[in-house]
Amino acid sequence: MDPTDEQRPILASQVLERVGRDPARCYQCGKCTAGCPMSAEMPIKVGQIMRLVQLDRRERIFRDSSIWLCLTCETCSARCPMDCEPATVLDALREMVVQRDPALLPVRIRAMHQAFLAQIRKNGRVFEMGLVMGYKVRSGALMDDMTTAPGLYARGKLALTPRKLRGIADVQRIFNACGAQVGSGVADSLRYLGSRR
Amino acid sequence: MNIGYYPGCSVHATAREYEESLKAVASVLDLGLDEIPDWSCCGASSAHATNHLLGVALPARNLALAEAEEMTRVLAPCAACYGRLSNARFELGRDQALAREVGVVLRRPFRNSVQVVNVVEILQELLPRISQRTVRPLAGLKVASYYGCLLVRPSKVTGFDDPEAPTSMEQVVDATGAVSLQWNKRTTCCGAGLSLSRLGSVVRLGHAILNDARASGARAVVVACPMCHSNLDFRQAAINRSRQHGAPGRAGELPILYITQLVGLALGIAPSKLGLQRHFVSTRPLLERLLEQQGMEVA
Amino acid sequence: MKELQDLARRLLLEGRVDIVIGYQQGPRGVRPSFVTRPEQADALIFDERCVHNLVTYLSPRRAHLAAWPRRAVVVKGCDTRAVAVLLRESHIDREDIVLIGLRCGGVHRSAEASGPLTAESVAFRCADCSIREPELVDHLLGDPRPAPPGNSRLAERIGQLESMSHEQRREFWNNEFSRCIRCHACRQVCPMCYCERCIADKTRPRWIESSAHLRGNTAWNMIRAMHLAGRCVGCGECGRACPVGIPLGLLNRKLAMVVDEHFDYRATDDPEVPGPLGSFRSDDAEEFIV
Amino acid sequence: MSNQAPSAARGPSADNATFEPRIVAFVCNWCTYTGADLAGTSRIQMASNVRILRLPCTGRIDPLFVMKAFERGADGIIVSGCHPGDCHYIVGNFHARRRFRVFRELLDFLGVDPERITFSWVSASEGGKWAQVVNDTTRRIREMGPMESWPRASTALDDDLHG
Amino acid sequence: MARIGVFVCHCGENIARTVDCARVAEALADHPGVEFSTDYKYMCSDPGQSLIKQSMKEHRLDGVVVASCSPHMHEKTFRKAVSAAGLNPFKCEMTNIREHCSWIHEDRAAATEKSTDLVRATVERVKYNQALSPITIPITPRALVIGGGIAGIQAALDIADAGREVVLVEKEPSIGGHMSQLSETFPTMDCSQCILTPRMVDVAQHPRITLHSFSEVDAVDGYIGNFDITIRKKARRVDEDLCNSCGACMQACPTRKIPSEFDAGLGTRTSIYVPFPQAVPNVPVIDEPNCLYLKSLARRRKSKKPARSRKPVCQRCVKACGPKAIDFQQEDRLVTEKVGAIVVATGYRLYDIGREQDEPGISGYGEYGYGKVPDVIDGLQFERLMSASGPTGGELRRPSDGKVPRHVVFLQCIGSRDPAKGMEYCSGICCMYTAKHVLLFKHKVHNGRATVFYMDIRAAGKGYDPFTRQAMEEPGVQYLRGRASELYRDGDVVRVLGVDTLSQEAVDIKADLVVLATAIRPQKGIQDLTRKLSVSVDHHGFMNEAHPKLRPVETATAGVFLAGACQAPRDIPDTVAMASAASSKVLALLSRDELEREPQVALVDTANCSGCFHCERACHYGAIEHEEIKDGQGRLIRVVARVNPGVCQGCGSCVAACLSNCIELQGYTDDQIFASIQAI
Repeated sequence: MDPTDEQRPILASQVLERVGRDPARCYQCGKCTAGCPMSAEMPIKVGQIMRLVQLDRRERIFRDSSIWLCLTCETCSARCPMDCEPATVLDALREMVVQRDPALLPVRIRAMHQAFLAQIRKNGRVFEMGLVMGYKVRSGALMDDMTTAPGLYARGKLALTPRKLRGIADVQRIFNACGAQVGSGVADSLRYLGSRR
Repeated sequence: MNIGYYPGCSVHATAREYEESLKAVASVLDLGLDEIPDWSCCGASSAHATNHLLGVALPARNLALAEAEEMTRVLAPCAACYGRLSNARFELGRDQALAREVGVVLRRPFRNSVQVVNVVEILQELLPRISQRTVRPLAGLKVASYYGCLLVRPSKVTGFDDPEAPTSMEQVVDATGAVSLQWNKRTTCCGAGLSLSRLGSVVRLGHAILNDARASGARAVVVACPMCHSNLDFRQAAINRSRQHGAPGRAGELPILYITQLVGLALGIAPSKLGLQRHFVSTRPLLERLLEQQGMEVA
Repeated sequence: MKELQDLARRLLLEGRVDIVIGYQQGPRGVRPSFVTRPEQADALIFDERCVHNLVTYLSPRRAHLAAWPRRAVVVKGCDTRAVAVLLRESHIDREDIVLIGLRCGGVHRSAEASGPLTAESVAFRCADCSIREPELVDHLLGDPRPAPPGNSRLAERIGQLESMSHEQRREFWNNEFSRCIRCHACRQVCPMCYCERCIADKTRPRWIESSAHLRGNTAWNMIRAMHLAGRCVGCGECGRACPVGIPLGLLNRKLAMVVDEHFDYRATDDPEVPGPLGSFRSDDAEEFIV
Repeated sequence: MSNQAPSAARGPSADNATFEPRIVAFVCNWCTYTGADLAGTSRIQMASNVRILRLPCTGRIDPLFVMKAFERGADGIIVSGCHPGDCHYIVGNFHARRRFRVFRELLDFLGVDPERITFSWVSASEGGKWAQVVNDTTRRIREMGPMESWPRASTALDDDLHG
Repeated sequence: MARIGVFVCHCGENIARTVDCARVAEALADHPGVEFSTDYKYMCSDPGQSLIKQSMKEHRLDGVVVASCSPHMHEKTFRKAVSAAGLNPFKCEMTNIREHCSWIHEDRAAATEKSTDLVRATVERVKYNQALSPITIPITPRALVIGGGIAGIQAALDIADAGREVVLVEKEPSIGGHMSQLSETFPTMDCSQCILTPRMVDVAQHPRITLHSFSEVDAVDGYIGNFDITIRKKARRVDEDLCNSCGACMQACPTRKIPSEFDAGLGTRTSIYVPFPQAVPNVPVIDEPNCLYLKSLARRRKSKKPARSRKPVCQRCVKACGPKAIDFQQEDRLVTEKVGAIVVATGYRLYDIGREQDEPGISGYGEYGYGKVPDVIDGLQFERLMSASGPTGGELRRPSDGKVPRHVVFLQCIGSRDPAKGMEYCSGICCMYTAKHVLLFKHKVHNGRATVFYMDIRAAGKGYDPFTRQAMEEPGVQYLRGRASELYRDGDVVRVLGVDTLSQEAVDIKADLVVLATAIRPQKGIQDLTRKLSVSVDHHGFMNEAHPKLRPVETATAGVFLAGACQAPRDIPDTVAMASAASSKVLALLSRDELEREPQVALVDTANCSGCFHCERACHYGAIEHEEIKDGQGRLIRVVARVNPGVCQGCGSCVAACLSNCIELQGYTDDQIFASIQAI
């Protein structure tokens, strides 16, 4: 047994195992934070998150909304001198939260993902009217944006009925399999998210 | 030339004009689009943000369907779909274990042989034809090309253009006779991922982008992504209303065109066939000026 | 035939060469012919029984030929690859030799065969015949012939062996090698075996035991295969010469496949192509190295 | 002249339960030998089955050595030198790499499990890696059992062995 | 029968703790050919060595095996002792039972058995050891120095001052290197040219230095003590002997807008030029691609039209030149020089943040605009802007509009420590020169602001840390820890987006000028030279020293030494120290008439060589020669291989390549190896 294995903070090695990127390589140059379009809004900036992963401070990360504000625009990954791919590391962290403690998701973001995935699971494709309605119901933000729907409709941009796929069984099998394969996966967390509403 | 076609969910709804203009342009340029039969959503971006395997398996289903139809290349006009399909292809190529796992989930043979291309890439290939068939050069139209994130990043996945200093979109713009402007926010994210759930962020980011485009003298912004379009067009009213980040643009509304619409105009396709009437920010003043120059009337 | 005889006669008459090495009818089938006088030239023949690789007589090691330093030799397309190796290894001087190329449609496995060439009777080396019109030769005689019938028996036998377990393969080769009588006919007939003193004859130290015993036999056949890796042109003469019938061609062919797969080298008639062992690429694959 | 054959000393009765493989390592002087020195100065413990023979460079290592070591009772072999680009003699290891690629395939074809030979690059600073190579090889050969298929030297033929 | 002595060392407790040394000695006592076998506490000690010598005499030993530590440690010690006792030193061998046995095992029985095996193998080997004598090679007492920067200048002067001749080759028109471009030097702030130019003049005037400027090494043949160097003297087109350095030609030249290399592209020069006023030699050179006359010649040659009797284009320099020194007919010339030692001092170049497409694995900084933003410059350009001899006469004026910048941003680690761009190493000097830049800037622009983005401050030299502290504490100077993410032009400023990672505060600076401390890289095309010299390079292209600690200025190729930044990024003090170290190595070599080398070289058994020359292809050093064997009448019988012992490095690759094993590597003969395999 390599003794260094035991010394490696557990969170960093979990991330490495999940996505093949090693947060331990980060040397805190801050280039990710400096280029991140969401830095101004994140309570914990992306560079700090990398450091907190190294320090194994998972509570700080998971109980904060920052990882959910990531736009996955990949600017940080493109510029990281150490090729750490912070965006990929954040993917891994979000996945960990979804699987282990979905209650920690910010409510609107949870609603959005939930509505989105439910759409795909049900129809195989995203039917935007359904998505918007699903999101609003789940997030409680009933009145936001309502003014725009008629505008969309007027421009022929809203389909009111979903089209269904022939291979919808395929898609549903993928959902089940992915859920089953990664432990308490999406299927479970979706159910969990649903019950929390 | 024929190519596989993956429309993606949004072009059938909010981004209808994108598909309309793409199809119109394709037919003028003799590009056949073979739609992948029974395609499904790529999962962007909720799938990969929450479940790594799902984020690969959903796009992989579509690549497998395309492979079954013996397609070698698939065009994904939506930049997000393009990103997810490219990423699935990349991940399956480098991670054997993942490929096996996905193979089990898909329950169909899959060699990962299909290439994924975006709209700019295909238009770039067709540049000679565009120049040749341009009947209504957009001379003098100052345009800011906006790449956003997913066309060029992560570059090892997409392998398309230079992630920090791309030029492909400008090349296409130049072929239409329009003038590409130098500006700074070409690859800065518009915030699409939070479009629904965090309007404030979207407004802040959109503001910076539109202001920089205006400052460069642009009369229009050209995009190749339904989400960029929706954030800059559909949300532009909200962006322009906000005063939190400096004064709103004096020039007021800035039309946001799909690159296919721009090319379509140059090819002489009627604006209505390009869906230009479907925008929230009216394209009419722009069209009027353009056609006036050429001594024509707005259709 | 006449063309060949005339050329040989002319070369000798004009004093261009001291000897013409070709083929003639022997008491049992075709045998090599050593023509030193113009009037003997009429004995020369060429047909599908001319299986021998006469390039072996170009080597300076053939002491009995030392009296005739300038030699003409009859070669088939495949034989020119052996000439290329000898040139590459500075072993012959191109000016000293005249190569008489004959267009070939394949040869039998045995010089004593008769009848038409069939997929059954054709020599293994003809299976991948690639040099139909040899360029390295000074003269090219004969009419174009159809390509030889192919066979894949050698490759199939290698495949069979590879599908066995290590133990089975070991048993197979122990069985073969234990029959070796160390007559060194394989070495004698091989155009590439030209060492002044063979490693097998080295006594201080004696790396390869000289008595005909499985251990020394294994060492000998293994090291011989190593020494031919990337040099063997697959003429199969060693296997043909072996009096106890050890399938030596299998070993050589296997290593030819190895150097092809890993170093992109195939026996060629171009003497400028460097041998695969003695050259390298800094990015040669090394997955077997930890 | 006579030699004491160590294989004979160990005896033919070695069964797998008590089997301690005999492994000969051919290593280059500059990288691996020095790396093994470093393992020593760092007191990294490892299996004691490996006997090192020092050569100037992997380029000097002839397949004859491996063959002879097998004849003389080795159950496993290690061939180790400098990483590509680090060769003290610039390219010796590149030549060796090709030679051993062919030799390995030949052994395999002759029915010798190539797993009995470890090829490795161990630099002068990789004491830990050397220990790992030694331990991995020893463990693997121990599992494979004694090398029985190779015709070993016997006393009857010893006179023929040298000179 | 051999008479070998075996001496097993306890190394105090180091070996004896795990190895039963007495038993090992005992086991070997009965081994055939062993005459005497014993063990002792410290073999390397004086009494230990006396024990060996004493026993050698008593038992008339003809071979010695010392079982103790690594031969890398004490082989020399014991061979010397054996030699002192009257036996050829190569009859002594060591067995390593410490590093390779006692220190890595705990099981006493196993370690003892292993030690016995190892010693037995050595005993068998020693039976075949031959008495060897060192090879002597005559030495040409001259040195070649490649590169005329401060490293080459220092090495050349040191060697020449000690009385040996030096050939100095410089590829540029003048010596001086990067140091001549610097304004001041850290941490003492001496004027760089003031301390350098006297040394350049010393080189020019030194009776024992032959300077080939505007020249390159074309070929290197031979070996230590006896190198044959072919030098390509590029066509200067101005006769060095006739020219009187009056400068009239440059006055006359009509092309005046050519970017000056010396001013890092910020100033201009003519196409006949001396790089800078203090150049050595102070003789102009004509720049072929830019000279109007030479361009017209090339055009005419290209169009292949018959030469019309047109008036020659330009040639104003010819008319202006009093002594008629300009010679357009001049072509490249090859000269050869014989030397005994070589110092490589080729220095460095700066990483270019544009796309370095010619370099696999190296990429540019798109996020910083690929070097296309005019007011983003590198450190060397800043030096030129600060230098009194620079394009602005020492006034700090930015390239875009000539304005004096009020706010300058310095970015450190550009390329350095950035594996994603292809360079993971620290360039070593940037922390210091950036601090220097900050101080120089504050000196010239008193109320200016400077912001420095740094990663870690590395200032370990003498007086270095106080120097960087001084810069940090200067009013108006802010050191921020972090890398900037993006640079872009915004009107007449450069926007710098960054973050101070210590406070996590984002910063968005409107800078007037940005200075990038770009990475130090090896000279372009250096691999061409290292191939000629058989010197290996690391994967960045820096040359490899023979041993990182104990032989830092030697290379693996005997007779070739390294000085300065060709080996790794270095500052001036380190470079000069290294150059002097290399010269002392050269002088030690050249102080003798003959050279003794370890006799570990290959030897061909010509009687059995069949002349296939597989060995030649395996030899990287070109040590295999062709030897003609002739009969009594002088007729050629055959050509065989011969090893030139002066060139042979003793790797043995030829031996393994020889199919009939008729090459022996002395010290590692087939007999020796065979014997040890038999016994182990």
